[in-house]
Amino acid sequence: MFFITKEDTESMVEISTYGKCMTVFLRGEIDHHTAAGIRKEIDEETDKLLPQLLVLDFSGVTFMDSSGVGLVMGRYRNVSAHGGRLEVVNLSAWCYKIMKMSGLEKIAKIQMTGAKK
Amino acid sequence: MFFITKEDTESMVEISTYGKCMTVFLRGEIDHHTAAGIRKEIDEETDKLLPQLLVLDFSGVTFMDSSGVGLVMGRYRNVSAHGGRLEVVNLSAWCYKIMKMSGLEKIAKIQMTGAKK
Amino acid sequence: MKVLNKFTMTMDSRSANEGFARLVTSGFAAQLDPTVEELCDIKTAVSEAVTNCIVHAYSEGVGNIYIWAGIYEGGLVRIKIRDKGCGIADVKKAMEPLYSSLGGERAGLGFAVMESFCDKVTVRSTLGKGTTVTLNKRIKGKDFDC
Amino acid sequence: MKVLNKFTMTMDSRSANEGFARLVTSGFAAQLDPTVEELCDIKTAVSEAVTNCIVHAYSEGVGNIYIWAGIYEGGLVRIKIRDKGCGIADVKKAMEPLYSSLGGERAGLGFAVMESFCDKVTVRSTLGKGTTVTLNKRIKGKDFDC
Ligand SMILES: Nc1ncnc2c1ncn2[C@@H]1O[C@H](COP(=O)(O)OP(=O)(O)O)[C@@H](O)[C@H]1O
Ligand SMILES: Nc1ncnc2c1ncn2[C@@H]1O[C@H](COP(=O)(O)OP(=O)(O)O)[C@@H](O)[C@H]1O
Repeated sequence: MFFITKEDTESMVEISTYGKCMTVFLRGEIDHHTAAGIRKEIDEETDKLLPQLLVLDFSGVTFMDSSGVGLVMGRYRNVSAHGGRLEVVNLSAWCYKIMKMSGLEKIAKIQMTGAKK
Repeated sequence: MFFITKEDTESMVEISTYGKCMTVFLRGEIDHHTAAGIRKEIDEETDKLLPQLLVLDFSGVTFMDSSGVGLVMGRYRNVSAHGGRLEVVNLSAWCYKIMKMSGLEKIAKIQMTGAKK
Repeated sequence: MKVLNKFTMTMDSRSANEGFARLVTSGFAAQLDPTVEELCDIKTAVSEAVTNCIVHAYSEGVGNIYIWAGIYEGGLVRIKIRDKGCGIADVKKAMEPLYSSLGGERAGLGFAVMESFCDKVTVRSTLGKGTTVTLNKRIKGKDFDC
Repeated sequence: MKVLNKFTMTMDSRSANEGFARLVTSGFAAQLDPTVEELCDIKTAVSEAVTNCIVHAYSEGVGNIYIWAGIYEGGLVRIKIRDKGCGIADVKKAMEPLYSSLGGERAGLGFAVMESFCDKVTVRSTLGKGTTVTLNKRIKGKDFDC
Protein backbone atom coordinates (compact mmCIF):
# COMPACT_ATOMS: atom_id res chain seq x y z
CA MET A 1 0.00 0.00 0.00
CA PHE A 2 2.10 2.91 -1.23
CA PHE A 3 -0.33 5.72 -0.47
CA ILE A 4 -0.09 6.66 3.14
CA THR A 5 -3.29 8.13 4.50
CA LYS A 6 -3.31 10.13 7.71
CA GLU A 7 -4.09 7.02 9.73
CA ASP A 8 -1.31 5.01 8.12
CA THR A 9 1.27 7.68 8.77
CA GLU A 10 0.27 7.92 12.38
CA SER A 11 0.66 4.22 12.82
CA MET A 12 4.23 4.48 11.53
CA VAL A 13 5.27 6.00 14.85
CA GLU A 14 4.98 4.71 18.40
CA ILE A 15 6.40 6.79 21.22
CA SER A 16 7.29 5.68 24.72
CA THR A 17 8.79 7.96 27.36
CA TYR A 18 10.62 7.23 30.60
CA GLY A 19 11.56 10.30 32.57
CA LYS A 20 13.49 12.56 30.22
CA CYS A 21 14.23 9.66 27.85
CA MET A 22 12.01 9.31 24.83
CA THR A 23 12.04 6.34 22.45
CA VAL A 24 10.41 6.46 19.02
CA PHE A 25 9.66 3.16 17.28
CA LEU A 26 9.43 3.63 13.52
CA ARG A 27 7.59 1.29 11.19
CA GLY A 28 7.07 0.96 7.42
CA GLU A 29 8.62 2.75 4.46
CA ILE A 30 10.36 6.07 5.06
CA ASP A 31 10.43 8.35 2.05
CA HIS A 32 9.88 12.07 1.49
CA HIS A 33 6.10 11.49 1.55
CA THR A 34 5.86 9.58 4.82
CA ALA A 35 8.67 11.51 6.53
CA ALA A 36 6.41 14.58 6.75
CA GLY A 37 3.89 12.83 9.01
CA ILE A 38 6.56 11.08 11.06
CA ARG A 39 8.41 14.34 11.65
CA LYS A 40 5.26 16.09 12.84
CA GLU A 41 4.42 13.42 15.37
CA ILE A 42 7.90 13.21 16.85
CA ASP A 43 8.30 16.97 17.10
CA GLU A 44 4.99 17.43 18.89
CA GLU A 45 6.23 15.12 21.63
CA THR A 46 9.80 16.43 21.84
CA ASP A 47 8.54 20.03 22.05
CA LYS A 48 6.50 19.04 25.10
CA LEU A 49 9.04 16.78 26.81
CA LEU A 50 12.39 18.36 25.81
CA PRO A 51 14.08 14.95 26.28
CA GLN A 52 17.70 14.57 27.41
CA LEU A 53 17.91 11.43 25.26
CA LEU A 54 15.95 10.79 22.08
CA VAL A 55 16.22 7.24 20.75
CA LEU A 56 15.03 6.50 17.20
CA ASP A 57 14.42 2.76 16.85
CA PHE A 58 14.47 1.62 13.20
CA SER A 59 13.68 -2.06 13.79
CA GLY A 60 10.31 -1.80 12.02
CA VAL A 61 11.55 0.15 9.02
CA THR A 62 11.16 -1.85 5.79
CA PHE A 63 12.46 0.76 3.35
CA MET A 64 14.32 4.03 3.57
CA ASP A 65 15.83 6.49 1.14
CA SER A 66 17.83 9.64 1.92
CA SER A 67 14.70 11.23 3.39
CA GLY A 68 15.35 9.01 6.40
CA VAL A 69 18.73 10.70 6.83
CA GLY A 70 17.09 14.11 6.67
CA LEU A 71 14.59 12.96 9.26
CA VAL A 72 17.37 11.93 11.65
CA MET A 73 19.40 15.09 11.08
CA GLY A 74 16.37 17.27 11.69
CA ARG A 75 15.60 15.50 14.96
CA TYR A 76 19.27 15.82 15.95
CA ARG A 77 19.06 19.59 15.45
CA ASN A 78 15.88 19.72 17.53
CA VAL A 79 17.14 17.84 20.57
CA SER A 80 20.59 19.41 20.60
CA ALA A 81 18.95 22.86 20.62
CA HIS A 82 18.00 22.20 24.25
CA GLY A 83 21.12 20.15 25.06
CA GLY A 84 19.71 16.66 24.48
CA ARG A 85 21.41 13.66 22.84
CA LEU A 86 20.28 11.50 19.91
CA GLU A 87 20.72 7.77 19.38
CA VAL A 88 19.69 5.77 16.32
CA VAL A 89 19.33 2.05 16.99
CA ASN A 90 18.41 -1.20 15.25
CA LEU A 91 19.24 -0.09 11.74
CA SER A 92 19.19 -2.83 9.12
CA ALA A 93 22.43 -3.20 7.17
CA TRP A 94 20.60 -1.41 4.38
CA CYS A 95 19.58 1.65 6.38
CA TYR A 96 22.99 1.73 8.05
CA LYS A 97 24.68 2.00 4.65
CA ILE A 98 22.61 5.07 3.76
CA MET A 99 23.00 6.67 7.20
CA LYS A 100 26.78 6.34 6.99
CA MET A 101 26.90 8.24 3.70
CA SER A 102 25.83 11.34 5.59
CA GLY A 103 28.65 11.33 8.13
CA LEU A 104 25.92 11.23 10.75
CA GLU A 105 27.91 8.90 13.00
CA LYS A 106 30.16 11.84 13.86
CA ILE A 107 27.34 13.63 15.65
CA ALA A 108 25.05 10.87 16.91
CA LYS A 109 25.38 7.29 18.11
CA ILE A 110 24.29 4.99 15.30
CA GLN A 111 23.85 1.28 15.80
CA MET A 112 22.95 -1.64 13.55
CA THR A 113 20.62 -4.47 14.46
CA GLY A 114 22.31 -6.89 16.79
CA ALA A 115 25.27 -4.58 17.35
CA LYS A 116 24.84 -4.96 21.10
CA LYS A 117 25.35 -8.70 21.11
CA MET B 1 7.48 -11.73 -9.39
CA PHE B 2 5.20 -11.37 -12.40
CA PHE B 3 7.55 -12.71 -15.06
CA ILE B 4 7.46 -16.45 -15.04
CA THR B 5 10.64 -17.99 -16.40
CA LYS B 6 10.74 -21.61 -17.48
CA GLU B 7 11.87 -22.71 -14.03
CA ASP B 8 9.13 -20.76 -12.30
CA THR B 9 6.43 -22.19 -14.52
CA GLU B 10 7.64 -25.70 -13.90
CA SER B 11 7.47 -25.17 -10.18
CA MET B 12 3.81 -24.17 -10.53
CA VAL B 13 2.90 -27.82 -11.12
CA GLU B 14 3.45 -30.91 -9.00
CA ILE B 15 2.12 -34.21 -10.20
CA SER B 16 1.50 -37.36 -8.18
CA THR B 17 0.06 -40.57 -9.63
CA TYR B 18 -1.53 -43.58 -7.97
CA GLY B 19 -2.46 -46.34 -10.41
CA LYS B 20 -4.66 -44.74 -13.05
CA CYS B 21 -5.42 -41.76 -10.81
CA MET B 22 -3.37 -38.62 -11.40
CA THR B 23 -3.40 -35.57 -9.11
CA VAL B 24 -2.00 -32.20 -10.19
CA PHE B 25 -1.21 -29.65 -7.48
CA LEU B 26 -1.24 -26.12 -8.89
CA ARG B 27 0.58 -23.18 -7.33
CA GLY B 28 0.86 -19.46 -8.02
CA GLU B 29 -0.95 -17.12 -10.41
CA ILE B 30 -2.80 -18.64 -13.36
CA ASP B 31 -3.16 -16.32 -16.33
CA HIS B 32 -2.80 -16.71 -20.07
CA HIS B 33 0.99 -16.45 -19.73
CA THR B 34 1.52 -19.09 -17.07
CA ALA B 35 -1.27 -21.38 -18.34
CA ALA B 36 0.85 -22.27 -21.38
CA GLY B 37 3.57 -23.87 -19.27
CA ILE B 38 1.13 -25.54 -16.91
CA ARG B 39 -0.83 -27.04 -19.79
CA LYS B 40 2.30 -28.48 -21.37
CA GLU B 41 3.41 -30.20 -18.20
CA ILE B 42 0.05 -31.73 -17.42
CA ASP B 43 -0.50 -32.96 -20.97
CA GLU B 44 2.88 -34.66 -21.15
CA GLU B 45 1.92 -36.77 -18.16
CA THR B 46 -1.69 -37.48 -19.16
CA ASP B 47 -0.59 -38.53 -22.63
CA LYS B 48 1.69 -41.13 -21.05
CA LEU B 49 -0.63 -42.33 -18.28
CA LEU B 50 -4.10 -41.94 -19.85
CA PRO B 51 -5.59 -41.59 -16.33
CA GLN B 52 -9.10 -42.76 -15.46
CA LEU B 53 -9.31 -39.88 -12.98
CA LEU B 54 -7.53 -36.55 -13.27
CA VAL B 55 -7.72 -34.36 -10.16
CA LEU B 56 -6.73 -30.68 -10.41
CA ASP B 57 -5.97 -29.35 -6.94
CA PHE B 58 -6.18 -25.54 -6.76
CA SER B 59 -5.19 -25.13 -3.10
CA GLY B 60 -1.95 -23.31 -3.99
CA VAL B 61 -3.48 -20.97 -6.56
CA THR B 62 -3.21 -17.33 -5.48
CA PHE B 63 -4.76 -15.71 -8.54
CA MET B 64 -6.76 -16.88 -11.53
CA ASP B 65 -8.52 -15.22 -14.43
CA SER B 66 -10.60 -16.89 -17.15
CA SER B 67 -7.45 -18.56 -18.51
CA GLY B 68 -7.84 -20.92 -15.54
CA VAL B 69 -11.24 -21.93 -16.87
CA GLY B 70 -9.77 -22.58 -20.30
CA LEU B 71 -7.07 -24.67 -18.69
CA VAL B 72 -9.65 -26.85 -16.92
CA MET B 73 -11.86 -27.19 -20.00
CA GLY B 74 -8.90 -28.20 -22.13
CA ARG B 75 -7.85 -30.88 -19.63
CA TYR B 76 -11.47 -32.08 -19.48
CA ARG B 77 -11.46 -32.57 -23.24
CA ASN B 78 -8.17 -34.46 -23.05
CA VAL B 79 -9.14 -36.96 -20.38
CA SER B 80 -12.65 -37.56 -21.69
CA ALA B 81 -11.17 -38.37 -25.11
CA HIS B 82 -9.97 -41.65 -23.61
CA GLY B 83 -12.92 -42.09 -21.26
CA GLY B 84 -11.38 -40.55 -18.09
CA ARG B 85 -13.06 -38.29 -15.51
CA LEU B 86 -12.02 -34.85 -14.24
CA GLU B 87 -12.32 -33.39 -10.75
CA VAL B 88 -11.39 -29.86 -9.67
CA VAL B 89 -10.81 -29.55 -5.92
CA ASN B 90 -9.85 -26.98 -3.28
CA LEU B 91 -10.95 -23.92 -5.20
CA SER B 92 -10.94 -20.68 -3.24
CA ALA B 93 -14.28 -18.85 -3.16
CA TRP B 94 -12.72 -16.55 -5.71
CA CYS B 95 -11.71 -19.22 -8.24
CA TYR B 96 -15.01 -21.00 -7.67
CA LYS B 97 -16.92 -17.87 -8.70
CA ILE B 98 -15.05 -17.71 -12.01
CA MET B 99 -15.29 -21.45 -12.64
CA LYS B 100 -19.06 -21.38 -12.17
CA MET B 101 -19.47 -18.67 -14.81
CA SER B 102 -18.41 -21.23 -17.40
CA GLY B 103 -21.07 -23.82 -16.61
CA LEU B 104 -18.19 -26.20 -15.98
CA GLU B 105 -19.95 -27.86 -13.06
CA LYS B 106 -22.26 -29.56 -15.55
CA ILE B 107 -19.43 -31.62 -16.97
CA ALA B 108 -16.94 -32.00 -14.12
CA LYS B 109 -17.03 -32.26 -10.35
CA ILE B 110 -16.01 -28.89 -8.90
CA GLN B 111 -15.35 -28.41 -5.23
CA MET B 112 -14.47 -25.45 -3.03
CA THR B 113 -11.94 -25.49 -0.20
CA GLY B 114 -13.34 -27.24 2.84
CA ALA B 115 -16.38 -28.49 0.93
CA LYS B 116 -15.71 -32.01 2.17
CA LYS B 117 -15.96 -31.11 5.83
CA MET C 1 -15.65 14.85 -11.95
CA LYS C 2 -12.21 15.76 -10.62
CA VAL C 3 -9.33 13.34 -11.07
CA LEU C 4 -7.39 13.17 -7.80
CA ASN C 5 -4.46 11.15 -9.08
CA LYS C 6 -3.66 9.44 -12.37
CA PHE C 7 -1.09 7.69 -14.49
CA THR C 8 -0.65 6.55 -18.06
CA MET C 9 1.47 3.65 -19.15
CA THR C 10 2.54 2.03 -22.39
CA MET C 11 3.79 -1.54 -22.37
CA ASP C 12 4.67 -4.23 -24.91
CA SER C 13 1.93 -6.77 -25.64
CA ARG C 14 4.03 -9.64 -24.27
CA SER C 15 2.28 -12.26 -22.18
CA ALA C 16 4.97 -11.81 -19.53
CA ASN C 17 3.50 -8.35 -18.90
CA GLU C 18 0.06 -9.64 -17.83
CA GLY C 19 1.21 -9.94 -14.24
CA PHE C 20 2.99 -6.59 -14.46
CA ALA C 21 -0.22 -4.88 -15.59
CA ARG C 22 -2.05 -6.42 -12.61
CA LEU C 23 0.66 -5.25 -10.23
CA VAL C 24 0.63 -1.68 -11.53
CA THR C 25 -3.13 -1.16 -11.57
CA SER C 26 -3.77 -2.83 -8.23
CA GLY C 27 -0.81 -0.96 -6.72
CA PHE C 28 -2.32 2.30 -7.91
CA ALA C 29 -5.79 1.42 -6.60
CA ALA C 30 -4.23 0.49 -3.26
CA GLN C 31 -4.13 4.17 -2.29
CA LEU C 32 -7.90 3.96 -1.75
CA ASP C 33 -7.34 1.35 0.96
CA PRO C 34 -9.45 -1.34 -0.73
CA THR C 35 -10.33 -4.74 0.67
CA VAL C 36 -8.34 -7.72 -0.56
CA GLU C 37 -11.38 -8.78 -2.57
CA GLU C 38 -11.74 -5.39 -4.25
CA LEU C 39 -8.06 -5.47 -5.22
CA CYS C 40 -8.54 -8.95 -6.63
CA ASP C 41 -11.58 -7.73 -8.62
CA ILE C 42 -9.41 -5.10 -10.25
CA LYS C 43 -6.55 -7.51 -10.91
CA THR C 44 -8.85 -10.00 -12.57
CA ALA C 45 -10.63 -7.47 -14.79
CA VAL C 46 -7.32 -5.90 -15.86
CA SER C 47 -5.83 -9.32 -16.53
CA GLU C 48 -8.72 -10.14 -18.89
CA ALA C 49 -8.52 -6.86 -20.79
CA VAL C 50 -4.72 -6.94 -21.15
CA THR C 51 -4.75 -10.59 -22.21
CA ASN C 52 -7.27 -9.72 -24.93
CA CYS C 53 -4.86 -7.13 -26.34
CA ILE C 54 -2.12 -9.75 -26.46
CA VAL C 55 -4.21 -12.66 -27.73
CA HIS C 56 -6.70 -10.95 -30.04
CA ALA C 57 -5.71 -7.37 -30.89
CA TYR C 58 -2.06 -8.11 -31.68
CA SER C 59 -2.30 -11.82 -32.51
CA GLU C 60 0.34 -11.41 -35.22
CA GLY C 61 3.10 -9.79 -33.18
CA VAL C 62 4.00 -7.34 -30.44
CA GLY C 63 2.22 -3.97 -30.25
CA ASN C 64 1.63 -1.30 -27.65
CA ILE C 65 -0.86 -1.64 -24.82
CA TYR C 66 -1.92 1.73 -23.38
CA ILE C 67 -3.19 1.90 -19.84
CA TRP C 68 -4.69 4.99 -18.26
CA ALA C 69 -5.91 4.99 -14.68
CA GLY C 70 -7.50 7.69 -12.58
CA ILE C 71 -8.91 8.06 -9.11
CA TYR C 72 -11.96 10.24 -8.55
CA GLU C 73 -13.74 11.58 -5.51
CA GLY C 74 -15.93 9.05 -3.77
CA GLY C 75 -13.50 6.18 -4.31
CA LEU C 76 -14.06 5.63 -8.03
CA VAL C 77 -11.23 4.03 -9.98
CA ARG C 78 -11.40 4.20 -13.76
CA ILE C 79 -8.97 2.13 -15.84
CA LYS C 80 -8.77 2.38 -19.62
CA ILE C 81 -6.97 -0.34 -21.55
CA ARG C 82 -6.41 0.52 -25.17
CA ASP C 83 -4.79 -1.17 -28.16
CA LYS C 84 -4.23 -0.21 -31.78
CA GLY C 85 -4.86 -3.76 -32.95
CA CYS C 86 -7.40 -5.46 -35.20
CA GLY C 87 -10.54 -4.11 -33.54
CA ILE C 88 -13.86 -5.90 -32.97
CA ALA C 89 -16.47 -6.17 -35.74
CA ASP C 90 -19.46 -6.88 -33.48
CA VAL C 91 -18.91 -5.68 -29.91
CA LYS C 92 -22.29 -6.91 -28.70
CA LYS C 93 -21.61 -10.43 -29.86
CA ALA C 94 -18.04 -10.33 -28.52
CA MET C 95 -19.37 -9.48 -25.06
CA GLU C 96 -21.70 -12.46 -24.89
CA PRO C 97 -20.55 -14.95 -22.26
CA LEU C 98 -18.81 -18.02 -23.71
CA TYR C 99 -18.34 -16.41 -27.11
CA SER C 100 -14.78 -16.58 -28.36
CA SER C 101 -13.51 -16.07 -31.88
CA LEU C 102 -10.46 -18.15 -31.08
CA GLY C 103 -11.73 -21.29 -29.42
CA GLY C 104 -8.83 -23.48 -28.36
CA GLU C 105 -8.35 -22.79 -24.68
CA ARG C 106 -9.96 -19.34 -24.64
CA ALA C 107 -13.07 -19.71 -22.50
CA GLY C 108 -14.93 -16.75 -24.00
CA LEU C 109 -15.38 -15.39 -20.49
CA GLY C 110 -13.12 -12.33 -20.59
CA PHE C 111 -15.83 -9.70 -20.93
CA ALA C 112 -18.19 -11.62 -18.63
CA VAL C 113 -15.52 -11.61 -15.90
CA MET C 114 -14.83 -7.88 -16.38
CA GLU C 115 -18.56 -7.10 -16.11
CA SER C 116 -18.98 -9.33 -13.09
CA PHE C 117 -16.06 -7.82 -11.16
CA CYS C 118 -16.51 -4.13 -12.08
CA ASP C 119 -19.39 -1.72 -11.61
CA LYS C 120 -19.43 -0.69 -15.25
CA VAL C 121 -17.52 -1.76 -18.36
CA THR C 122 -17.62 0.08 -21.68
CA VAL C 123 -16.04 -1.07 -24.93
CA ARG C 124 -15.34 1.12 -27.95
CA SER C 125 -13.81 -0.48 -30.99
CA THR C 126 -13.12 0.34 -34.63
CA LEU C 127 -12.25 -2.48 -37.02
CA GLY C 128 -8.63 -2.20 -38.09
CA LYS C 129 -7.98 0.68 -35.68
CA GLY C 130 -8.18 -0.78 -32.19
CA THR C 131 -10.19 -1.17 -29.03
CA THR C 132 -10.61 0.73 -25.75
CA VAL C 133 -12.02 -1.05 -22.72
CA THR C 134 -12.97 1.16 -19.75
CA LEU C 135 -13.35 -0.44 -16.35
CA ASN C 136 -15.14 1.47 -13.58
CA LYS C 137 -14.95 0.26 -10.03
CA ARG C 138 -16.07 2.00 -6.86
CA ILE C 139 -13.87 1.12 -3.89
CA LYS C 140 -15.81 0.95 -0.65
CA GLY C 141 -12.71 -0.02 1.26
CA LYS C 142 -11.94 -1.65 4.54
CA ASP C 143 -14.38 0.36 6.65
CA PHE C 144 -17.25 -1.25 4.82
CA ASP C 145 -15.83 -4.73 5.15
CA CYS C 146 -17.75 -7.15 7.30
CA MET D 1 21.70 -3.28 -27.67
CA LYS D 2 18.32 -4.95 -28.02
CA VAL D 3 15.52 -4.03 -25.61
CA LEU D 4 13.80 -7.24 -24.53
CA ASN D 5 10.88 -5.62 -22.72
CA LYS D 6 9.99 -2.03 -21.86
CA PHE D 7 7.36 0.35 -20.57
CA THR D 8 6.78 4.07 -20.34
CA MET D 9 4.72 5.76 -17.68
CA THR D 10 3.54 9.26 -16.87
CA MET D 11 2.45 10.09 -13.34
CA ASP D 12 1.56 13.19 -11.33
CA SER D 13 4.37 14.69 -9.24
CA ARG D 14 2.49 13.99 -5.99
CA SER D 15 4.48 12.71 -3.05
CA ALA D 16 1.94 9.92 -2.64
CA ASN D 17 3.27 8.49 -5.92
CA GLU D 18 6.81 7.95 -4.60
CA GLY D 19 5.89 4.50 -3.33
CA PHE D 20 3.95 3.78 -6.51
CA ALA D 21 7.02 4.58 -8.63
CA ARG D 22 9.07 2.18 -6.51
CA LEU D 23 6.46 -0.54 -6.88
CA VAL D 24 6.26 -0.19 -10.65
CA THR D 25 9.98 -0.12 -11.38
CA SER D 26 10.90 -2.89 -8.96
CA GLY D 27 7.94 -4.96 -10.21
CA PHE D 28 9.24 -4.58 -13.74
CA ALA D 29 12.81 -5.46 -12.78
CA ALA D 30 11.49 -8.53 -10.95
CA GLN D 31 11.28 -10.40 -14.25
CA LEU D 32 15.08 -10.70 -14.13
CA ASP D 33 14.80 -12.68 -10.90
CA PRO D 34 16.93 -10.25 -8.85
CA THR D 35 18.04 -10.70 -5.27
CA VAL D 36 16.13 -8.85 -2.57
CA GLU D 37 19.08 -6.49 -2.24
CA GLU D 38 19.18 -5.72 -5.96
CA LEU D 39 15.46 -4.94 -5.89
CA CYS D 40 16.04 -2.66 -2.93
CA ASP D 41 18.88 -0.91 -4.79
CA ILE D 42 16.49 -0.11 -7.63
CA LYS D 43 13.71 1.02 -5.28
CA THR D 44 16.04 3.36 -3.45
CA ALA D 45 17.57 4.95 -6.55
CA VAL D 46 14.13 5.43 -8.14
CA SER D 47 12.77 6.87 -4.92
CA GLU D 48 15.53 9.50 -4.92
CA ALA D 49 15.07 10.48 -8.56
CA VAL D 50 11.27 10.68 -8.33
CA THR D 51 11.41 12.64 -5.08
CA ASN D 52 13.71 15.16 -6.75
CA CYS D 53 11.10 15.75 -9.48
CA ILE D 54 8.49 16.42 -6.80
CA VAL D 55 10.63 18.48 -4.46
CA HIS D 56 12.91 20.38 -6.83
CA ALA D 57 11.71 20.25 -10.44
CA TYR D 58 8.05 21.03 -9.71
CA SER D 59 8.40 22.79 -6.36
CA GLU D 60 5.59 25.18 -7.27
CA GLY D 61 2.88 22.66 -8.13
CA VAL D 62 2.04 19.37 -9.77
CA GLY D 63 3.67 18.41 -13.08
CA ASN D 64 4.29 15.23 -15.04
CA ILE D 65 6.95 12.70 -14.14
CA TYR D 66 7.94 10.50 -17.10
CA ILE D 67 9.41 7.09 -16.44
CA TRP D 68 10.85 4.83 -19.11
CA ALA D 69 12.29 1.43 -18.27
CA GLY D 70 13.87 -1.21 -20.44
CA ILE D 71 15.46 -4.59 -20.01
CA TYR D 72 18.42 -5.55 -22.16
CA GLU D 73 20.32 -8.76 -22.79
CA GLY D 74 22.73 -9.69 -20.03
CA GLY D 75 20.40 -8.54 -17.26
CA LEU D 76 20.78 -4.79 -17.69
CA VAL D 77 17.91 -2.62 -16.48
CA ARG D 78 17.84 0.99 -17.62
CA ILE D 79 15.40 3.42 -16.00
CA LYS D 80 14.97 7.00 -17.18
CA ILE D 81 13.19 9.49 -14.94
CA ARG D 82 12.36 12.73 -16.67
CA ASP D 83 10.65 15.97 -15.68
CA LYS D 84 9.84 19.20 -17.50
CA GLY D 85 10.56 21.26 -14.41
CA CYS D 86 13.04 23.99 -13.48
CA GLY D 87 16.21 22.18 -14.56
CA ILE D 88 19.63 22.24 -12.89
CA ALA D 89 22.09 25.09 -13.49
CA ASP D 90 25.23 23.23 -12.39
CA VAL D 91 24.84 19.44 -12.61
CA LYS D 92 28.34 18.74 -11.33
CA LYS D 93 27.75 20.74 -8.17
CA ALA D 94 24.26 19.26 -7.74
CA MET D 95 25.76 15.77 -7.76
CA GLU D 96 28.23 16.48 -4.96
CA PRO D 97 27.36 14.50 -1.83
CA LEU D 98 25.67 16.59 0.88
CA TYR D 99 24.93 19.47 -1.52
CA SER D 100 21.31 20.56 -1.46
CA SER D 101 19.82 23.78 -2.76
CA LEU D 102 16.92 23.40 -0.36
CA GLY D 103 18.43 22.66 2.99
CA GLY D 104 15.71 22.05 5.53
CA GLU D 105 15.42 18.31 5.85
CA ARG D 106 16.87 17.47 2.42
CA ALA D 107 20.10 15.63 3.14
CA GLY D 108 21.75 16.41 -0.19
CA LEU D 109 22.33 12.69 -0.65
CA GLY D 110 19.92 11.90 -3.49
CA PHE D 111 22.49 11.68 -6.28
CA ALA D 112 25.06 10.05 -3.98
CA VAL D 113 22.56 7.30 -3.16
CA MET D 114 21.68 6.77 -6.83
CA GLU D 115 25.36 6.47 -7.73
CA SER D 116 26.08 4.16 -4.85
CA PHE D 117 23.21 1.76 -5.64
CA CYS D 118 23.43 1.72 -9.46
CA ASP D 119 26.22 0.79 -11.84
CA LYS D 120 25.98 4.05 -13.76
CA VAL D 121 23.97 7.25 -13.39
CA THR D 122 23.76 9.98 -16.02
CA VAL D 123 22.07 13.34 -15.63
CA ARG D 124 21.06 15.66 -18.47
CA SER D 125 19.45 18.93 -17.61
CA THR D 126 18.50 22.21 -19.27
CA LEU D 127 17.62 25.19 -17.13
CA GLY D 128 13.94 26.01 -17.43
CA LYS D 129 13.31 22.90 -19.56
CA GLY D 130 13.77 19.93 -17.27
CA THR D 131 15.98 17.05 -16.22
CA THR D 132 16.51 13.44 -17.25
CA VAL D 133 18.17 11.02 -14.85
CA THR D 134 19.19 7.62 -16.28
CA LEU D 135 19.86 4.77 -13.90
CA ASN D 136 21.71 1.69 -15.16
CA LYS D 137 21.79 -1.45 -13.08
CA ARG D 138 23.01 -4.91 -14.02
CA ILE D 139 21.03 -7.64 -12.29
CA LYS D 140 23.15 -10.65 -11.42
CA GLY D 141 20.20 -12.38 -9.84
CA LYS D 142 19.69 -15.16 -7.39
CA ASP D 143 22.17 -17.58 -8.91
CA PHE D 144 25.00 -15.26 -7.99
CA ASP D 145 23.78 -14.74 -4.45
CA CYS D 146 25.93 -16.11 -1.68
N1 LIG E 1 -8.78 -6.07 -27.61
C1 LIG E 1 -9.43 -6.84 -28.53
N2 LIG E 1 -9.13 -6.74 -29.83
C2 LIG E 1 -9.77 -7.51 -30.75
N3 LIG E 1 -10.72 -8.41 -30.45
C3 LIG E 1 -11.07 -8.56 -29.15
C4 LIG E 1 -10.44 -7.80 -28.13
N4 LIG E 1 -10.99 -8.15 -26.95
C5 LIG E 1 -11.91 -9.09 -27.23
N5 LIG E 1 -11.98 -9.34 -28.55
C6 LIG E 1 -12.91 -10.27 -29.23
O1 LIG E 1 -13.99 -10.57 -28.35
C7 LIG E 1 -14.07 -11.97 -28.13
C8 LIG E 1 -14.58 -12.27 -26.73
O2 LIG E 1 -13.62 -11.86 -25.78
P1 LIG E 1 -13.57 -12.52 -24.33
O3 LIG E 1 -14.93 -12.45 -23.74
O4 LIG E 1 -12.47 -11.88 -23.57
O5 LIG E 1 -13.24 -14.06 -24.61
P2 LIG E 1 -11.87 -14.77 -25.06
O6 LIG E 1 -10.72 -13.81 -24.83
O7 LIG E 1 -11.77 -15.96 -24.16
O8 LIG E 1 -12.01 -15.13 -26.50
C9 LIG E 1 -12.71 -12.50 -28.43
O9 LIG E 1 -12.73 -13.87 -28.79
C10 LIG E 1 -12.26 -11.61 -29.58
O10 LIG E 1 -12.80 -12.03 -30.80
N1 LIG F 1 14.89 16.88 -11.02
C1 LIG F 1 15.50 17.99 -10.55
N2 LIG F 1 15.12 19.22 -10.97
C2 LIG F 1 15.75 20.33 -10.51
N3 LIG F 1 16.75 20.31 -9.61
C3 LIG F 1 17.17 19.12 -9.15
C4 LIG F 1 16.57 17.90 -9.60
N4 LIG F 1 17.22 16.88 -8.98
C5 LIG F 1 18.17 17.43 -8.20
N5 LIG F 1 18.16 18.78 -8.30
C6 LIG F 1 19.09 19.72 -7.61
O1 LIG F 1 20.22 18.98 -7.19
C7 LIG F 1 20.41 19.13 -5.79
C8 LIG F 1 20.98 17.87 -5.17
O2 LIG F 1 20.07 16.81 -5.28
P1 LIG F 1 20.15 15.60 -4.25
O3 LIG F 1 21.53 15.05 -4.27
O4 LIG F 1 19.06 14.64 -4.62
O5 LIG F 1 19.87 16.23 -2.84
P2 LIG F 1 18.52 16.79 -2.18
O6 LIG F 1 17.35 16.28 -2.97
O7 LIG F 1 18.54 16.22 -0.79
O8 LIG F 1 18.59 18.29 -2.21
C9 LIG F 1 19.05 19.51 -5.27
O9 LIG F 1 19.12 20.18 -4.04
C10 LIG F 1 18.50 20.36 -6.40
O10 LIG F 1 18.99 21.68 -6.32
